[in-house]
Amino acid sequence: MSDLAIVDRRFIARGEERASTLKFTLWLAPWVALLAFGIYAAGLCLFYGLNQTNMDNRFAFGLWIFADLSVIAMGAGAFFTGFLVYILKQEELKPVLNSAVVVGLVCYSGAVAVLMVDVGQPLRAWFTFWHPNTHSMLTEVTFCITCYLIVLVLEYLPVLLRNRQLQKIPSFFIFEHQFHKLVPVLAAVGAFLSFFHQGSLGGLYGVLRGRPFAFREHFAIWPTTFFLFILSAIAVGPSFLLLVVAAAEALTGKKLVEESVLRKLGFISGILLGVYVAAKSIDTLIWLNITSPSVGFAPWEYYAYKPFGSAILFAEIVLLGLLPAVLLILPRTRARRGWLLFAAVLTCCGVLLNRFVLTVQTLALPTLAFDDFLKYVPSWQEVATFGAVVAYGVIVYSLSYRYLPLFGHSKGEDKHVSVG
Amino acid sequence: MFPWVDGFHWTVMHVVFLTIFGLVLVTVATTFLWSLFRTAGDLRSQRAAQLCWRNNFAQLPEAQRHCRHELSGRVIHRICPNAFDCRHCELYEAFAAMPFPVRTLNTGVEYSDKLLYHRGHTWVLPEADGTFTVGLDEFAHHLIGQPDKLNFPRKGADIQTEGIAWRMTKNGHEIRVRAPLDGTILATGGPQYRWYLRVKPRGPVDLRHLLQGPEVAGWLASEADRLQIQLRQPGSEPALADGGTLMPELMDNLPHANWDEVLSDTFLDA
Amino acid sequence: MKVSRRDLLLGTAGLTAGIFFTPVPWKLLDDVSIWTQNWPWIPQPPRGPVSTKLASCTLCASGCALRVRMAAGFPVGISGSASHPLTKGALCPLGFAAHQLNWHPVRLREVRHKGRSASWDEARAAFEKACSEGPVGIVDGRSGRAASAALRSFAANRNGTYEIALGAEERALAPLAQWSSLPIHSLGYDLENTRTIVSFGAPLLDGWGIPGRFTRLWSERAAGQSDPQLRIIQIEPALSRTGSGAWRWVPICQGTEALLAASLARILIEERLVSITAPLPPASVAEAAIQTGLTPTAIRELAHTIAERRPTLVLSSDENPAVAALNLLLGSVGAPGGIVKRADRRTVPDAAPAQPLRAVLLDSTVPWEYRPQGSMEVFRFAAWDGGGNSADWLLPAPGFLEEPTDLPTPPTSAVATYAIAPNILTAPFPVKTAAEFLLQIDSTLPTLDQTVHARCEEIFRMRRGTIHADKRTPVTSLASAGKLEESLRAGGVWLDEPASSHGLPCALKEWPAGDPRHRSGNWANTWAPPVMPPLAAKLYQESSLRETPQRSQS
Amino acid sequence: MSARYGMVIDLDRCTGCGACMVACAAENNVPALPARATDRTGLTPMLVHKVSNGVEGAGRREAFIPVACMHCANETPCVSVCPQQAVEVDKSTGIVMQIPQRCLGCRYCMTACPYHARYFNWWDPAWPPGMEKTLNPGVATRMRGVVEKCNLCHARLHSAMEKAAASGKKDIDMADYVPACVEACPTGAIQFGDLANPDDPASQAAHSPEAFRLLARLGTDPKTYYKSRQAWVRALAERSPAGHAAEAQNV
Repeated sequence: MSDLAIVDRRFIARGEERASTLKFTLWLAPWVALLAFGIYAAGLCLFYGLNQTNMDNRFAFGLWIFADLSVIAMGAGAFFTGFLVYILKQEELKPVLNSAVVVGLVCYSGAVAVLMVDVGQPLRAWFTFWHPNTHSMLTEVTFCITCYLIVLVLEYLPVLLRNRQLQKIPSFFIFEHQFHKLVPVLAAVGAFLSFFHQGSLGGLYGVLRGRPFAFREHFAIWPTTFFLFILSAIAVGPSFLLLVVAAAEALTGKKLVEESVLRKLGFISGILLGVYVAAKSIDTLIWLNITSPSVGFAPWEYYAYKPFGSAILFAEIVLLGLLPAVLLILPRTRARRGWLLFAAVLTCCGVLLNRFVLTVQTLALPTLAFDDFLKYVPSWQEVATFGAVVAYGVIVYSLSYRYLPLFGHSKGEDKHVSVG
Repeated sequence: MFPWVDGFHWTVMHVVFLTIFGLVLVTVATTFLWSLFRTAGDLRSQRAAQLCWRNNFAQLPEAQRHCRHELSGRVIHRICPNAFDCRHCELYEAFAAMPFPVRTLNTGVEYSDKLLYHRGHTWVLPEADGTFTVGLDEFAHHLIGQPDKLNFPRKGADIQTEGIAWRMTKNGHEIRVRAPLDGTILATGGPQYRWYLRVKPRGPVDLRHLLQGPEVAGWLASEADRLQIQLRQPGSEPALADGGTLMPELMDNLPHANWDEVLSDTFLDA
Repeated sequence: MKVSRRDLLLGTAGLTAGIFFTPVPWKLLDDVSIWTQNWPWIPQPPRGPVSTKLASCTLCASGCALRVRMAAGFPVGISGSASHPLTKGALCPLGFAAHQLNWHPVRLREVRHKGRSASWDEARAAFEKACSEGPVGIVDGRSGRAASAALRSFAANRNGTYEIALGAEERALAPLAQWSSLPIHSLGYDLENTRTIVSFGAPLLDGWGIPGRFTRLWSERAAGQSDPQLRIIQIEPALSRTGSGAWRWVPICQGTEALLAASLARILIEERLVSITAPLPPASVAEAAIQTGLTPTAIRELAHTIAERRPTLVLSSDENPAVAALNLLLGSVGAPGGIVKRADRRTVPDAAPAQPLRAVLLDSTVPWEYRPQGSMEVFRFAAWDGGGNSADWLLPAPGFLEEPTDLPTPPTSAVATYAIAPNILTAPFPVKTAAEFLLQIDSTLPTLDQTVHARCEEIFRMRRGTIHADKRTPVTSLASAGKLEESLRAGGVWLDEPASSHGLPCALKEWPAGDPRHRSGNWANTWAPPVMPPLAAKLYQESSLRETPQRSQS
Repeated sequence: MSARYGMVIDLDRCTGCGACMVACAAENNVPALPARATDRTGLTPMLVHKVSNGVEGAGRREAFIPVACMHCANETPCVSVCPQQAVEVDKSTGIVMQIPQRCLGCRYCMTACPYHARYFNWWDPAWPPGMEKTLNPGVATRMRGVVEKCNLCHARLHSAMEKAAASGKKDIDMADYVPACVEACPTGAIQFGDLANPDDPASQAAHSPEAFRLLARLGTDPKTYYKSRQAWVRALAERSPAGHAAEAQNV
């Protein structure tokens, strides 16, 4: 064995079968390359300014904001699984809990990183904490995401400390031992924060009085999109987690969790998706028939511009909403792994499409009588930066899987599956 | 929004906002600090070593967790539930009373009846002056031979049973040797002296958890078997025991074996 | 004692915690935030008291009166001066950013000979050599200035030629000048008293004539009214800004202006819509209808509308005898609200000499695109290097507000005016005007001041007109010519009384043929410098408001 | 004093010359951008749009609509969204102020503005060597990465206030406070004044039957009024975009 392999081996938990060092390196290499390239692109944007992107005064939000909204929705699995396990005591989901934490951490930290590139003056980002405008959804989002990111890091800490070498250091081990007793508290806090900022992310667009395509009726201080986003996020979270675990199983060729756990995830996803689709349909009807016309915008106009025809609405609600919901709820389809995964994929696509419509179509549509319908294609810098986040996710998850007890020890003792 | 920002004036939103996020931060911080506090407490008390050991024990492969009485042949099969701490084993007396078969086993190395053996391949020798000498047994010695580097705690430092007594490095592998008993270090030796530590016991001495007599042979035999399996070259016959004795300087002679695994099992360090 | 890992950890933790109780992190935070709010490499405007100076824009012949805001000795803002009787405080879009022109990257900072840098002495030597070898031509872009006098007499002394590069508005008057055998510069448009304006593609609302004069007239009497006091009929192929603002827009096929004019004339004569008799144009209405793309009825109606509300003024975008001739039919020549005579001493320069020119010298007022005919050595004065210029010598001229000059009557003005523009800036490197250059060669030429004095004397002796400043002073109430010059130098503008419109005899022997020369309208056309102020260029680059201008090819 | 400064722009008098845009840029130290900049990445706090009635041929009519920040008085879209109070409404003047030193450039306000009257500094502001000496001392330059927009020439309001204060008056003389675009318009198409003052000619013009506002039904109470005698121009106010396009086909 080469020295590198020896060192590598030393960090892998005893009795865990992992790919050879060489194989693992080969797997990581392309992702690292992509990450490096993305970081270079982001560097360009930070150094030369956002003229490196294809965003403009009319398309002030682009690929990055879409990515942030999507990624954070996908990361909802983290808080929601924690919520299910610790608050609702759904113990059988415990095996996927650590995976959920890693996914969550990756998604949120990735989103924040991209945001830092997206804003024109990253060094002033902290001003939000100094002069916060309490009426802005974005303030709520900023506060919640920052707090929740801290929570996620803390939740990830115990998992990290379970690494074979780290736990040999007594103080680390003891801390982990003590800390993971209190993790339910964090899970509760995380759930609270997440419910809020997932909502606020929806609110971001629902409050845009100047953009009748996005503007929605308000309950109390929140537009309906606030609640729809929470619903869609907790609906897609489990599906995405399911896909991640399935992918991990496919790549490692091991059975990492019981099939029943995946089905359970699918079922939860399905039920919530069903509720979401119902709510979304009602909301859409109200918006098309009351909200929008009342400010002088005939609903059909929104769908008069290709490629954003009314088909997109159908796809969003029926094809990628109702259909997967049914597939996930029916026991017969859920029992088949193929159908289960297919439905999960549809669910994710549905939420992605929803975020896309809200971010991109909203800006593409004209508001003034003499506006045109706008087109926007992200520059390679934008795409590369986005790619870096994906690569970052894959790398962090791969490393975590290799060196940390993501799915508990195969030797079964799971009294120490640390959470989060 | 904060009072120290120019033109600030309180509104309901401010109160709500500040309260909520204040609470969140306080909760998170408290959780973190509380566990830090508890950790510090544990480290100060003696529990730390025990906690680490028990967690580590749980992760040992089952083959390394056999009860000493199985090794002595008193029982057929038993996995130790007490992390090798026979002092708290309610069945200890009962087992100890049982007769054991007389067997001749190829242990591959010599051992002495005067010494008390710890499952982490250290031995303890009670001295006349009430102190104890601690050393590595032959088995470990054959594996390691001459360590590249020795790292002892400073004199006067306390060691705890199952805690780390001292560290050695050999061919890039760090070896943590578990302490066989509680005590204070009086002197440190090394391979050349054939002993490593001289320890002044702390409190009443109870060495029940250390192996002696027939158990040692059984234990060493099973260890030898394990070693044979672990060091077997793929597709070749076991060729370690040369004329029934383990050949010396194994780590030097078989550099390509999976020493990480061997050492972890040998020194009970998962 | 030996430091264990534990001590180290505790130490670091204590240190980090402790730091927050020192002012250090907070000071750093403060500094960072301040730094992020003003980066040192972002230029900040100069501080200092702001004063306002009166000046005149010399970038086109209109000579708009300016109020220039000055700070720390530099112009920091420009606005129109309402006291000017013609421009009435209006400026063209380019004028508002003209104060940045002098720092334009293409500013000509040194004498250049065939692309290489040279010295003033070399340039002078070369020109003197040329003069000694043959006749030289002097081209002036803006006649009637004191400088023009110097240029002209130099040409006279060296039996060279003195030529004037006319602007489009001036060329449009050429046919009438010819028929009435009067100099072009003594003709003007009496816009204020006209009731109908028929424009054959003249960019009336987009840089035609004097900024402010017509636009204000239009906004007071025509804009947005269904039956305006002042009817504007815009005849041109594509809808322009003027077309949109006009009372009627008549789209016709490209290049058929002359034909339409002829057919209109035919109708006016045949149907006795006008009393004046003139030779019958050959063109038939039917033929014109086919060519122009209008219906015969439309043309007939148009003719009636034109004759209906007189005085009617017919304008063409450039020299076009057929169009100009309509004015004769409509009796708009030498009548109020038509083409009127104004007091102006300028005469059309003499014809070119027999033998070819050895060299030609172009004044900085000559449009950049001007290309002298024939092969000769070209000496080009310019403040900016617009590129793509074939001149052998490029000679740096004073930039915006750097040249003291006087301002004769602008084209299209109905009455004579005179003003003196001070230079409120000086170029940071050696520059010369063409006149100064020639004065060094021939000291007998009249200096700027001499000519200005003479002109003031003359105005004073005429005892006509008024000085427009903050208040108006009739020339008669002035004590001396010196006082007059004083008040002009202080930013006043002399405005002559309307000349008696009679005595503009103008007869047509036969109906003239049309000249298809057409110019696309834009503010940038009347603009002498080859470059535009960066902020004005924004219009073309950073908004879809304007298509990039085709500069006039004189 | 509590004023509602606003504009009434007579579109029939606008020739689309762009003088207002240039004057605005000069007054507010707006830099000319690199050659890569387009009409979508430009920096034009005052922007004149060219509009037509969609007809081709002789029936075609065109008009020009100058659009700057409308300083919405009600539920001002950009103010409520800004996460760090970089946009504020000045109660005493009704001017919506952008505070570039506090802006982090998230551009949320730009997506919120229905009039697209907000502009992002995509580039570092730059001037040819020496030209920075011609910047207007009254206005600070902005830096890359922040949003800016029309603030009704706030510097001019300030000097007017100082003048009033110096002469002991508490209200400013409107003759002293004329935004650059208003001053520049060669046809006097832009009227500026205090819409809260019934005697102000501007506020009277705002109530004329030809006056209208863009997207007034959004309920943001914009303070820029437009005026036109042409019905098709007035129709641009509320007609929703696609509908406008559709009718243009039918005409």
